[in-house]
Amino acid sequence: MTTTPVPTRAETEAMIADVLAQYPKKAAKFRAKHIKANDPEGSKECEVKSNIKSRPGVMTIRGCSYAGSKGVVWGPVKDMVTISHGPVGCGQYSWATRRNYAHGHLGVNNWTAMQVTTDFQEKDIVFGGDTKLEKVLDEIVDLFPLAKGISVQSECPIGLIGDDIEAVAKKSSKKLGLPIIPVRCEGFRGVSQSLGHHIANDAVRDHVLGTGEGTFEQTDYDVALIGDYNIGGDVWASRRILEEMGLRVIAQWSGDGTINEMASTHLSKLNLIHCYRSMNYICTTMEERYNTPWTEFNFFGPTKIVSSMRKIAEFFDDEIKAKTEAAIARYQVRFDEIIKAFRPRLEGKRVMLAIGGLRPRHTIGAYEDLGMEVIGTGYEFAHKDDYTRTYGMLKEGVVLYDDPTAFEVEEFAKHLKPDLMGAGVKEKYVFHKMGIPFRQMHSWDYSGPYHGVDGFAVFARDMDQAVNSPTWDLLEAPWSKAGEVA
Amino acid sequence: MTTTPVPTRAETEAMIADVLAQYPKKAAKFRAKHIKANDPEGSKECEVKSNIKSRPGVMTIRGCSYAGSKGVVWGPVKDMVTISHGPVGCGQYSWATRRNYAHGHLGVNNWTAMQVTTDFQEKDIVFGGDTKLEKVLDEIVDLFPLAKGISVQSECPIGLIGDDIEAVAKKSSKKLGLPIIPVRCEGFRGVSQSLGHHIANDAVRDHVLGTGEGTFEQTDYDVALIGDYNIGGDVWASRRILEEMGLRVIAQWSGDGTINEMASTHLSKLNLIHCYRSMNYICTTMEERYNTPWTEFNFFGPTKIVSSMRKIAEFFDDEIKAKTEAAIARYQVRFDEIIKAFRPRLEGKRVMLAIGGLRPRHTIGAYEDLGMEVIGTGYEFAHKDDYTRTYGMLKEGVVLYDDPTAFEVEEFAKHLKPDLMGAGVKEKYVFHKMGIPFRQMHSWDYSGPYHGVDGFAVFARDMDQAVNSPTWDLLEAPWSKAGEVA
Amino acid sequence: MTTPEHTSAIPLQVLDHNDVFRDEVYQEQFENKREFENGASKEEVERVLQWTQTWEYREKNFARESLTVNPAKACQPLGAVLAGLGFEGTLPLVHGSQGCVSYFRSHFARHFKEPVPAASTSMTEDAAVFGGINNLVEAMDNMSALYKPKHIAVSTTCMAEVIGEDLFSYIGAAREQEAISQDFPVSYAHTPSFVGSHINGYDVMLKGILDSLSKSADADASKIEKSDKVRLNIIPGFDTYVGNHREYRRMLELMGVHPIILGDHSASLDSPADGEYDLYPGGTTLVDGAQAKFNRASFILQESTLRRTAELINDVWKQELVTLETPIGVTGTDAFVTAVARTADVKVPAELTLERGRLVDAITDSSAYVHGKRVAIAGDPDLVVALTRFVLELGMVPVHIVSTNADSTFKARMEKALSASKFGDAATVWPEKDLWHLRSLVFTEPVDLLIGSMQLKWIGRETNTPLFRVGFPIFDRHHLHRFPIVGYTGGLHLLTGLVNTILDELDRNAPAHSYDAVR
Amino acid sequence: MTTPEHTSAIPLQVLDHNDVFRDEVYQEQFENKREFENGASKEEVERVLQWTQTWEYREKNFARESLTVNPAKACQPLGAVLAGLGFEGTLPLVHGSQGCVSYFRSHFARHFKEPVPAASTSMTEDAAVFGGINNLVEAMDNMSALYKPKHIAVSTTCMAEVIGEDLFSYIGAAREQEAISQDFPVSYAHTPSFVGSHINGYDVMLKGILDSLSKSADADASKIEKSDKVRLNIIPGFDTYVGNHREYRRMLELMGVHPIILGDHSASLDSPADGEYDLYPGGTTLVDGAQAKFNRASFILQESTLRRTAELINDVWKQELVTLETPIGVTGTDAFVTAVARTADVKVPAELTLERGRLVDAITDSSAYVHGKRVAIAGDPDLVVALTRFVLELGMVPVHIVSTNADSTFKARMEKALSASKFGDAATVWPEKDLWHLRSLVFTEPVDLLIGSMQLKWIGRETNTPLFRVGFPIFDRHHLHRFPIVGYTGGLHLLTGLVNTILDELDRNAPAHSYDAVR
Repeated sequence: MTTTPVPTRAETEAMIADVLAQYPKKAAKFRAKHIKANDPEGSKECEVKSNIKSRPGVMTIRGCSYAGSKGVVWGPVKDMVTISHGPVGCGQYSWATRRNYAHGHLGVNNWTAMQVTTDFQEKDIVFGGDTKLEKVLDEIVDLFPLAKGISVQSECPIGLIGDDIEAVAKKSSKKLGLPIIPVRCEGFRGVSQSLGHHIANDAVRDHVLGTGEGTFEQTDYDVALIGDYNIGGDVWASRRILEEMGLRVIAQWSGDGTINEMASTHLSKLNLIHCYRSMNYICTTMEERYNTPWTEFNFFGPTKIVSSMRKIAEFFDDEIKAKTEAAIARYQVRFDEIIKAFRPRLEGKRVMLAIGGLRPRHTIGAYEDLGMEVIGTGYEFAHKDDYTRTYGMLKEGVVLYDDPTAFEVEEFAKHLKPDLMGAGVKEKYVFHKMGIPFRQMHSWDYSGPYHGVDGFAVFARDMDQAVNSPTWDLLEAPWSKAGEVA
Repeated sequence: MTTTPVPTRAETEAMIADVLAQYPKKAAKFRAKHIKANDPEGSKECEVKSNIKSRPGVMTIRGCSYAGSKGVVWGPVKDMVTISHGPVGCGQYSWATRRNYAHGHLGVNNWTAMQVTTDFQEKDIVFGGDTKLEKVLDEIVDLFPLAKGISVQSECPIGLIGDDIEAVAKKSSKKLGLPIIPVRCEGFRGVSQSLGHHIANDAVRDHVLGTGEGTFEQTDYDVALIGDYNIGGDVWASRRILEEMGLRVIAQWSGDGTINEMASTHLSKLNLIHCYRSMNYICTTMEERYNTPWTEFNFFGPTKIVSSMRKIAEFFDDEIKAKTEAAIARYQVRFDEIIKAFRPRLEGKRVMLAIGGLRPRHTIGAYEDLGMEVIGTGYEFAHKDDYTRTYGMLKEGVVLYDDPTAFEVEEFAKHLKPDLMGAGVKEKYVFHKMGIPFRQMHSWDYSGPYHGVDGFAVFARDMDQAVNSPTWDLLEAPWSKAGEVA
Repeated sequence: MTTPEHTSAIPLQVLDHNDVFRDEVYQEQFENKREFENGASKEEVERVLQWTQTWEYREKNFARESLTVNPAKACQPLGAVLAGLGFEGTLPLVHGSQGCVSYFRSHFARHFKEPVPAASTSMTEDAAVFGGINNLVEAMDNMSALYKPKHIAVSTTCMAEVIGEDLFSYIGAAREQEAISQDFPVSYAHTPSFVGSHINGYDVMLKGILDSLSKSADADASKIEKSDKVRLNIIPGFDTYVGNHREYRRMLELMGVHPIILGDHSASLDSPADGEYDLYPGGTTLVDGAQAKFNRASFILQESTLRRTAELINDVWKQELVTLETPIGVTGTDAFVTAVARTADVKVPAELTLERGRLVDAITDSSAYVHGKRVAIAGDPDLVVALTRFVLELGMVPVHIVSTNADSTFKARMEKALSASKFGDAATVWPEKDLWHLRSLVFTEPVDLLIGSMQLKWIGRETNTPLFRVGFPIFDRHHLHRFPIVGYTGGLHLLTGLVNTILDELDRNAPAHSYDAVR
Repeated sequence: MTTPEHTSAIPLQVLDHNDVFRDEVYQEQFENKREFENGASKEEVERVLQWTQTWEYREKNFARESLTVNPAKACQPLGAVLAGLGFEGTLPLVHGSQGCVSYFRSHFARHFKEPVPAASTSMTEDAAVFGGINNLVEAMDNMSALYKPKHIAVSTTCMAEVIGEDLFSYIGAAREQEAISQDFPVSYAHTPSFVGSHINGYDVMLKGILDSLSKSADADASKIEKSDKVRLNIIPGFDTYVGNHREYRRMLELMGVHPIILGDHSASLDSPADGEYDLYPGGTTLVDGAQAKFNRASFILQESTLRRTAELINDVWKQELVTLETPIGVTGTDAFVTAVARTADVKVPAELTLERGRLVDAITDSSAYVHGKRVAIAGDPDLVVALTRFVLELGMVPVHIVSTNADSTFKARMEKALSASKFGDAATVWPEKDLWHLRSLVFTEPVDLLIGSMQLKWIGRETNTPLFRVGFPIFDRHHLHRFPIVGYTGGLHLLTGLVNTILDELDRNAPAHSYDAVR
């Protein structure tokens, strides 16, 4: 069992300095603001700068605005056709790879795992793509009669060639009789996926929010589940808990969600937000427009699940509180079982993370429930408020890295020798070569759910599998580099 | 299209002489009696000797008595457990390879594709195997409560070590309350599978035939279908025709058959025999014992199907004859369709055969229906009466070979360059190397049925596939043997 | 008791997404959620589903002119990245928005299960207005410091192309500003995403690399090591089978020819796990690239893909150019082997002839199961042509042939291949169509087997047709790309996969009596 | 219209046994036939079927002492034939009833899809009484004339053994009677079917061949070609993967060692289709066999199988003997490579180290899908031990391990392998049990995957467990034996097959939402 403690702040700072020394001066200075040894108090000198442009050439792990809007927010809305508007690539690379699960038949009443594109050709660039877009909208309605709406996700060229997709959307929406939402999420906008989330939220706000009048009787227990994209079925596992607390989820944003749910969310009594980063905007909007309260929660791992359940229950009456406690009591049995099985196998293991959204902090508790310790973490596209929420969750000296480069992640791992690395598919195989157990923490490595009670079991099993795989014993050949056998 | 005619008798005789010249004198003299140029009149000098021991070392394609009894006759009886009594091998090699299809669940009420053996060890040889056999019978009844009977198929050692399986069978049959049939089909008995058929027939005669009183009301149209082993479903396709003629099949021997059917066959009004070689014995027995008439038929290909149907109908009243003609009229449409599709692709193709049972002659008509010509044929384990039935079906000069050796089949093929070779799996891959299209004509090459109307379509398709496979164009490399490119 | 007590290495059976949601509590949850979704009724969904499977829908589907659904193609810079990864110490740099590179790296990583190093110039709004020269210069500075490449291969995204970025002068600026040294090798290609597809991006980037290397100081014929062996360039193209690169090398070495694989990513996309991560584990050496023009001939093995590279060799290098179909299957490989033997003036060694004979033998063994099977084939044009020729050799019957990124020459090439076989006359060739078209084709005219990338898997499931995975991308099966599909060895791999896919399906659907022990 | 009119290369869709009997007319026929069958009612059959799947039945099944049902073993002379086919110009001759040889030839032909030449002495009743000396002499006369072998390898059937035939003196008689010349090489072995299994027959025949060749005129150390390379004997044993023989050769050659594969049937059971049938397409040369005893060491790669051969080498040849587990998987191959390097005093070349690293890399890629999967493994003892070690390396959990023809040493070997891994503690080892036992095991304690020969396919279907085919016999899938399963290359083949079998099953059973594009 690994017992190396978390380095001290000074040690971490030395490590950071070591790594930064290898950058050109300008980049080193820039990156220095983004990499800090943690101070749980969040003191000024440890503040991590964020939401700033990546330096060219460093191999950022970030994506773009389109990825944030199409991939994250809009793509999962299952009964809408999402057009990747522009050249073929963006839609191609983001086709069916995010694992935002949804019910329905693909191409009939579910378009989540499809790649629908205007496939721009040179002439569309030269002469503009509005005519093509209009034609594409017609053809979509023709071929997909059950589509409840269409979103137009702009790729880079749209904003550069002066297309007026708002006008086309407006005209076609009227003509075709269904919502068509233009989204200005060109990849060059902003510094990461994050602006894409914001733009996408704004498009929902401007075109969808409040347009539905509900197809259901309202109750006092109506809540909306915001910021869960149903990776590997996450939202279903979370919804189960809320329902067992006695609440009624009238909308999912946006995993396995529908436009009708989004349009009716203003009827919610409380908005529950899991991924704060990508959907705080719409919560604020609803708070402003409809006075809907909202609260953050964390359904990763027993500790956070239980405290989140109680926090949510506080918004409701005693009946809900009673049901919540009853549910907690039931869950505790399962939690104990899972922890009994897996904690002895994971106790003391040290984890490094480099991911997006909520996970660099939200999963910390779940790891701790299994006896594991997060010794380094960072966000791909966080803002200051994300770090503010993070400092206090980690020990002093833990390295924090914002928008880490491939170089940094590898160097820190070489220094810290974590027992487990959690990042994305671009990073995964690097760590395989290095012999460091790895889990993809965007896609759950094709597993999941990781949310909720059912998800925690899967999370624990997967971490065990990664850390305790016999594979890692095989890396070294039993002969010298020169091929000499003993 | 190949147009090489069948060689004249003299040419064939020269070819035979050529091939025999390569044998040692004794073997040449012996083999000379078994290989002849055909005389359709069946003159004395062209008579093919048969049912005689194979010469050692020549690579006969024959099997043994056990194969004839266990593999052919008894194995397909689905509700009996067939014990391969002796060492493990014989049962292992004949396990599930013959494709005698049967309904029922393996190991529950169907034991056709299972290998049940006493698995003799040295001590069983030394001390005798009767005790073990008795124990095995007990255990079978224990584990397979729905078995309706057990047959004990003797392997070589049984007859050599003086075991008394008849006594064990008798004793256990009484004790266990079900038929247990000892069969003395040791592999060294006789010269081929053929004696095994005979022994197996005799065992049925002595232990099963006439022991059932029928579980059904009798009718005037009750017939038994004898000598069809349901390879690839043959018997089902044949039975379909008989039923459509208005007949009722009360027993199948032995493909997809049961002991109850065998035990009740004496109630049949007419025995219809397809494989004359393997089951003429039981037909004769029933004729003697019960005065049951029997007739041979041939359900390969339109010509033979139609003439066989009319021949069978002659045994019955006008109603049957009318139904038969109506069926023939329906079938003709299908025959025409099949012939129209495949004959143009097969016309003029020349076929060599080397197989067992009825097929060396029974398939000739089917080939002819497709415009193909059999230019050489021979039997693995025929008797004189088989050849008598064969001469008239073939042109003068066609080479006939009894119990051909691997050497002969290959040499004749090199001389005759057939467009299609039909033999067994031992021969198959030799001809692939030689670039000669090949079909396994024991197992239908894992296809089938080949009997009946439905079977003819499959037969035609398969011959087309073999002959017209583009594979055969690939054999020659586009460079010289020395590797020189042009 | 017939089993002892024991503890399990796996402490708890855990149900994941494949199973956990089958539970009643979830089924009820899903049912109840429908109230808030306000979707079409189940009957209506079923009705529309059925309708999408009809000829009527097919006609409507083929009538579309502007909409693209599930295309089997990606964009140019993806191909450019692969080209870069085929050379020693090369770090691809893509000039434009940074999201693109993230996508390229993920896309390849999902296919190869390998790290895919590539950098972006990370252009944003300001660069869109003022141009990305500073981005490119700083990128080169940072790359040099952090990743120490020996060569940078620059391509562009649509953003850079729309605003008209001038790579040539920017690279000059990078040298001037000492982000890289004066003689540091940089190659470049303009790869707009709105022209062609990934295969064209591969082509122009490869051309760019070969062009720049062939003008480098290493491009000196006198530096070539003396040897009796004829040196031949083999250019596989956008070929995702790392086993192919090795097979080309092996075949040529067997023939006594010195092979230079131009664009050899077989090391960089199949590196060992040995405890250390090597950013640059191999590739065509820069010296080999530089000297390539002096070799006896270049073999172009993807005709549609490698147009511009072929032009370079023919027009600039003035080298003998041999253009062949990708050597898949017996006759495809025969043509390759013959051409190599002829060009290099060598004999075909007995070992290759033996391998050939063994493949033919294997084909005869499997013939009964593949013969007459109706197949649909989709993918990149060169691969589809070669695969079609192979399945025709086997007596399979191509029915639907779709290549989204095929150009005008494709139909003629395909028709030549099809008309050479009796088994080709059932085929219809569909250049520029996508996989939503293919879905209609397979629903209305069913086939026994789909042949193509992972992207066909949904059609497979919907139409209950097994999919034999060949091509790119294959994200959902492992290691297939590690084996060759070219050469006689590759033919055996393909045949084995094809026939066993068919046999698996046969067994799966067989009635109990037909669940045969021998096939 | 989106498709032109065309004619098909396949003129008529024909339904064969897989489909034709689904027709109503047949279903009715089958139903009506039940009257004459007088079998148990459907309910009764269902009841018994269910019962056979219970723990109660399992106990009863394991209580049997004499009955054998679906054993995974064959008899000695089968193995002897394979041993013979491993040598140049060798025609196996089996002394006894002729049916045996027909079975051996068919059995191998079904597995290898190859011709299998072997002759019989065709003994019948009279020979049972008077002995088969004349049969053997005439057999040799006929074989020499017709098939012109360079060497005959004689083994026996149970018939010959029961009556006590004396091969040694019979062969002498054949020479005397000039059926063969005085110096014509003949080897022999007594291979009673009622002792051991096919693996033992292989062993004693191989021993017989090596013994006789090593006493031949060619057994002259001075005739060995001079070379710097150390010569090592590799003895694969009853190994039906012709790819293995080639992989051993390739690995040793890479290491700069001269490999002598003793019993190399990779040519005779994988010959080309080139228009001519060659009865003897290869094998260990008789000279190599004769000189084998002079080589530096012999590697025995099937410990249980090759006991008697090992005795010859150790006791008679007094040669260095290296006994290793069959080199399957990473550590299995490591042990082999290390032992070769040590014995031959050579280094491990970088290329092998790279192959090793690539296999490890592939394993890490697939780990999530194989890890923790419960497997049942059945087959010949040496193969089962090596496969178990491999699946443990992958983090799979062996649950049931069955080897019908294992002997008393098996359990200890298996337990050593199992206890070396955390993943081994769920396994129960069942020597001498058959596949009807395995059926009970899998019904009562289900697994995720079966690993073994085609003979497990019925268990797979009944228990709805996918079968990954390894071993012998495999009649129902094609070409698997043509690839290696040993060495790092073989490891990649096995891993690819294993993980993709699991992924196929995952996709097949996945709910629509979990039908993932990436795995």
